[in-house]
Amino acid sequence: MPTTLTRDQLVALLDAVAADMIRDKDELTTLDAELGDGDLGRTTEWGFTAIREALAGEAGAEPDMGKLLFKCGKAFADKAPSSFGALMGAAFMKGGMALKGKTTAELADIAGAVQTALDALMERGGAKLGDKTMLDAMHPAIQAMRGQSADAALGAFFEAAAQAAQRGAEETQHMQSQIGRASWQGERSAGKMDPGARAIAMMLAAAARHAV
Amino acid sequence: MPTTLTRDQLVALLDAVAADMIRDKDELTTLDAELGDGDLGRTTEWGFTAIREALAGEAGAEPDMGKLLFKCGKAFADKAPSSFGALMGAAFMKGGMALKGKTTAELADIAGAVQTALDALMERGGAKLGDKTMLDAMHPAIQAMRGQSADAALGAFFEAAAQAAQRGAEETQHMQSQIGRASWQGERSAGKMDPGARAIAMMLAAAARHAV
Amino acid sequence: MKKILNDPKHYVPELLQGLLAAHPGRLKAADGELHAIVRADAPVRGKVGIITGGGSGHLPVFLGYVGKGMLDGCAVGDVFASPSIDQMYKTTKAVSGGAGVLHLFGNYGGDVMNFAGAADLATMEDDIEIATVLVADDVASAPPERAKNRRGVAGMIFAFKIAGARADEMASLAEVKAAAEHALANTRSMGVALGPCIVPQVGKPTFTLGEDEMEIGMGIHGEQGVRRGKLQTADEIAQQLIDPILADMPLAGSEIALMVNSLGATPLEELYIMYNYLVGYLKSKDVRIYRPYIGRFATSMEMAGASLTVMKLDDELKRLLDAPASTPFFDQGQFV
Amino acid sequence: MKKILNDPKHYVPELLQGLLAAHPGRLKAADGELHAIVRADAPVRGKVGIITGGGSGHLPVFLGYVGKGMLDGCAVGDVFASPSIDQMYKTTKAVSGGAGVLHLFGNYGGDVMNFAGAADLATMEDDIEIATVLVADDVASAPPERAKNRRGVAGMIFAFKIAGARADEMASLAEVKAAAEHALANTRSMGVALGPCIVPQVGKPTFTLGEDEMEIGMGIHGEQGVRRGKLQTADEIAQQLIDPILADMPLAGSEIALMVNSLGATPLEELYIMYNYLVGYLKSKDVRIYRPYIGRFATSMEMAGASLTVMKLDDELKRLLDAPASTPFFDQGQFV
Ligand SMILES: Nc1ncnc2c1ncn2[C@@H]1O[C@H](COP(=O)(O)OP(=O)(O)O)[C@@H](O)[C@H]1O
Ligand SMILES: Nc1ncnc2c1ncn2[C@@H]1O[C@H](COP(=O)(O)OP(=O)(O)O)[C@@H](O)[C@H]1O
Ligand SMILES: [Mg+2]
Ligand SMILES: [Mg+2]
Ligand SMILES: [Mg+2]
Ligand SMILES: [Mg+2]
Repeated sequence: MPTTLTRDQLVALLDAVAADMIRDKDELTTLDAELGDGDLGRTTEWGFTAIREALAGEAGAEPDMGKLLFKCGKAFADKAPSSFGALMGAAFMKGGMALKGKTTAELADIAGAVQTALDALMERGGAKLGDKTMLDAMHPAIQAMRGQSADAALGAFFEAAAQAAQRGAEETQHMQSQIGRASWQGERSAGKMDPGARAIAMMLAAAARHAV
Repeated sequence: MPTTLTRDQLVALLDAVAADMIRDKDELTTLDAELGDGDLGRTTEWGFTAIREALAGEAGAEPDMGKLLFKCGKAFADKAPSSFGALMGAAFMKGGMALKGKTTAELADIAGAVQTALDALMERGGAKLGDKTMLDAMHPAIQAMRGQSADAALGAFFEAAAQAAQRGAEETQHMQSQIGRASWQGERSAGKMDPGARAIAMMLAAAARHAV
Repeated sequence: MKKILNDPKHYVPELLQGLLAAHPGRLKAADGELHAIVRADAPVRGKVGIITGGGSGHLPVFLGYVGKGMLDGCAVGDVFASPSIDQMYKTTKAVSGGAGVLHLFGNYGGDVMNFAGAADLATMEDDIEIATVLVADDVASAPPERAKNRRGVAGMIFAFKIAGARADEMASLAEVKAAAEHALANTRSMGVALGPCIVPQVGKPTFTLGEDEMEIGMGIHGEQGVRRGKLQTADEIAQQLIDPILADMPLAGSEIALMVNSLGATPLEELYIMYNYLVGYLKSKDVRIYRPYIGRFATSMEMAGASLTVMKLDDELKRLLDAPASTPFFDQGQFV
Repeated sequence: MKKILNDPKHYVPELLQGLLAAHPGRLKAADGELHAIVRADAPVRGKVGIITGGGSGHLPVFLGYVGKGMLDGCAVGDVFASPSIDQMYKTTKAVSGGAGVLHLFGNYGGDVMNFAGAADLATMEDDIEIATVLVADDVASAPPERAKNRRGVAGMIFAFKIAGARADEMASLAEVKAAAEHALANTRSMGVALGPCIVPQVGKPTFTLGEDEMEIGMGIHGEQGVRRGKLQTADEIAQQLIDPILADMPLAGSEIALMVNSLGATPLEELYIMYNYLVGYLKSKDVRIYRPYIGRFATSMEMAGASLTVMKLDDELKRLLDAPASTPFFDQGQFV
């Protein structure tokens, strides 16, 4: 029987991931201070706090998983309007649109939604794979999700994605930033990990920890 | 035979005192930082450098002791136009006027010139004895000078004045500033030594060291 | 580097409330949104509206240039953070006088993406014609072949001035956009940081510099520069800031507007010392300063350091630069 | 707290050269003396000349207020040091248009004694009628019974504005003097320091403050204040600065000009946060703000901190305050 994620599980999972991201924000601040402007921790705190507030309010009562994610994305972008915030907001919104009408999702649905989110990011931000952005963590994560069988345990599914994302994030150390603030460092950006990519890996690792 | 100070001795003495004051300026900065604005070291450096330059130039060739001192005072006031600079400049200028026409001075002439300088200070600055200013070091110094016999050695003459000035400076610790920057501290000025008074004691001590 | 504030979370709302209380005849909040500051007389009928937007902490940038002859409005973000789409949209709507609205702002990812969203909204929902011009004047942030990638710093003030004067001439949206682009094509900047600043909600400096260090080319949010080194003299610093500008934009024989800008803590005295050197140095390169701007025009709170901005002038730019302008933070009357 | 300079000895001459190069149409050196800066059109025939003088390091104070509607000239000392008698005398002579000259400056010993010498010279040698008015507005520096003893801080700017406007009305020397005295009788200031500054030729801070300390009532050269304590909130700080002013000069029912001034490093954002509080607090005391001045008007190089200055207004002071003025550092046109 294929593994599913119910609406209620999604709410709990989002809330737990958000809580972890808020707790662990300082690592992202440090990475972003190296490569950008050091506000990524503040951005994730604002954005995930907005998600938790949305979940505690109207959005949390939304039966449609897609609409629920869309509302979370809007809250994120409104309250954390930086590059990461705008992009992550768009990712949740577009990912939500891919799940519209669903009250449970199978693993393939999840992978598909993340792919839709990735496409949206590329369109919105104009970055390509290899530009040293969060895309470089999301793309291998989707591959890893796709490599799981439909009845894999939720935790294992996210764990595989998280590990792939982390490898992707580490790979960014060998890249030179082509877009966004970090690109201003030119060659000096090499050797440093992209903070957005690390944020993706952290989110997926948190999802693996809390998926039940 | 009464002790005399010749014009050439005066030049050498002024130059040596000026050199010592420049060397020891930091103590005055520290005292003035406590009670005022911490610029007295800079003022004495500027002023005494101006005196040394004057002595090395035209003023140093002046045969009239009075005119010589007057020129030194003008140089001091021009180059160190703070309170201390304006007052010390006036003191040298007025003291010089008291010695006008002389090429040697007896000890009583010196004491008289310093008294004239003190009167000028009081007139120019509006302070009275006990207001916690350099007057409170100059006044006892003059008393001590007057107490010396006319044939006292020059070194002993200045040494007595220096010790009296130092006692006067120490006395200022028990006074509350009534005038100038230090007066803004009100009661909190008590317990601190007046930097201008200490400067007078330092000048006289240097004179005692170098008088031959 | 201590701060006078109440709750760090209220830093921006409180300063905006103070601003509106101080200049009620000149500024207002659009549609009750404190983060959407517009001219008190907005919208000006028939005139192209010009707005900008960006993070707080750079006063007079950004909102300090809202006023006669410059901007019509400004979307205000938290400290060093982009405003939201909604705030940009409200600002756009409030300044729309029927002739279109120019979005003129610095090339920062968050701002770019959010302004794009706001432009879509204004076009779709209110039929407002929108034009967009990005400021990317900092030569330290990318080489000439990637010039479009550069970040926007103090050069935006010249763009505000030129575009604002052109809009006051009742030019069309296309003409105002062209004027802004023309100004920016001739504008370059470069800065140096001597000491950091603290974002209130972060509470500690983004970067540190040794007691005798400076960083040439550093960005206004502490983005790394091109070179960190020993603190040098004013003349050496000035030369290291102007040379890359001269290399990027040949200036021999030209007249320029020159901005010598403090990042915050650096006092005016030091700017004049730099200016004193630059007058002679530029003269030796056959460059004439037509109009100097010396002061605090684009800051990073209490950051120590300075930046230079050059706009190469032609007759049109001179006419528009010389036009009067008046905001609560910038007054340019008839005198030079 | 690092500085952009060349040789510390040349700090002031270089900044003055830069100043004259930047504003040739507006300022000039009197009689070739760089430390005697006067309006380019000085002397103005038939008008009372107004000059000030004092140490450098406080821009825009002092020379920044030389211009139309304010001062005619300024004698410029080294950093935090008085100008010399000679420099004051040259400034006096250069602005004398036949109607007398007002010496209007802060109550600091060196300046007082040197201006007295310059006044003597100008009277004796050139038959210039001189009037003298001392600025002594800092309530933190002495209790009311010794009010004449107080030091002069940012309140001098209101005195420059009022006296300058009165002189522009072609009033007599006695009338201009009376206007300055009237302004100052109604003006009080108080400041707080959060961090020190460095005199270039000294090279280290005059005072130090702990990471979480502030000093209420500190003077603009680092003179000790009335109380050192833990850094408080913006609202608490603002209240501790305004309360002594209110105690010294009853204001209930009055209209005032309120200056919220940064000592240098403190950014404009924080001034607006303080202003935001003061609007409500003063309203609760039945005091109305007629005109706010928020910015850097009197600084101590890169010192962190702020000061408040209040001028209680009547119809005459309002008229003179509202008159236009324009200097390279201060522009007040028709807008509020
Ligand atoms: N155009 C883009 N496309 C995809 N990802 C981007 C883009 N720009 C930035 N990012 C990601 O966002 C991260 C930085 O986010 P954030 O700190 O919010 O940026 P900023 O402070 O510059 O607005 C980067 O590490 C990168 O992963
Ligand atoms: N009116 C005065 N009369 C006599 N001495 C004075 C007077 N004012 C100041 N002084 C002396 O000058 C000293 C301070 O000199 P200085 O540092 O130059 O002052 P400031 O920095 O305030 O101009 C004081 O310690 C005091 O002895
Ligand atoms: Mg950012
Ligand atoms: Mg960032
Ligand atoms: Mg002094
Ligand atoms: Mg002193």
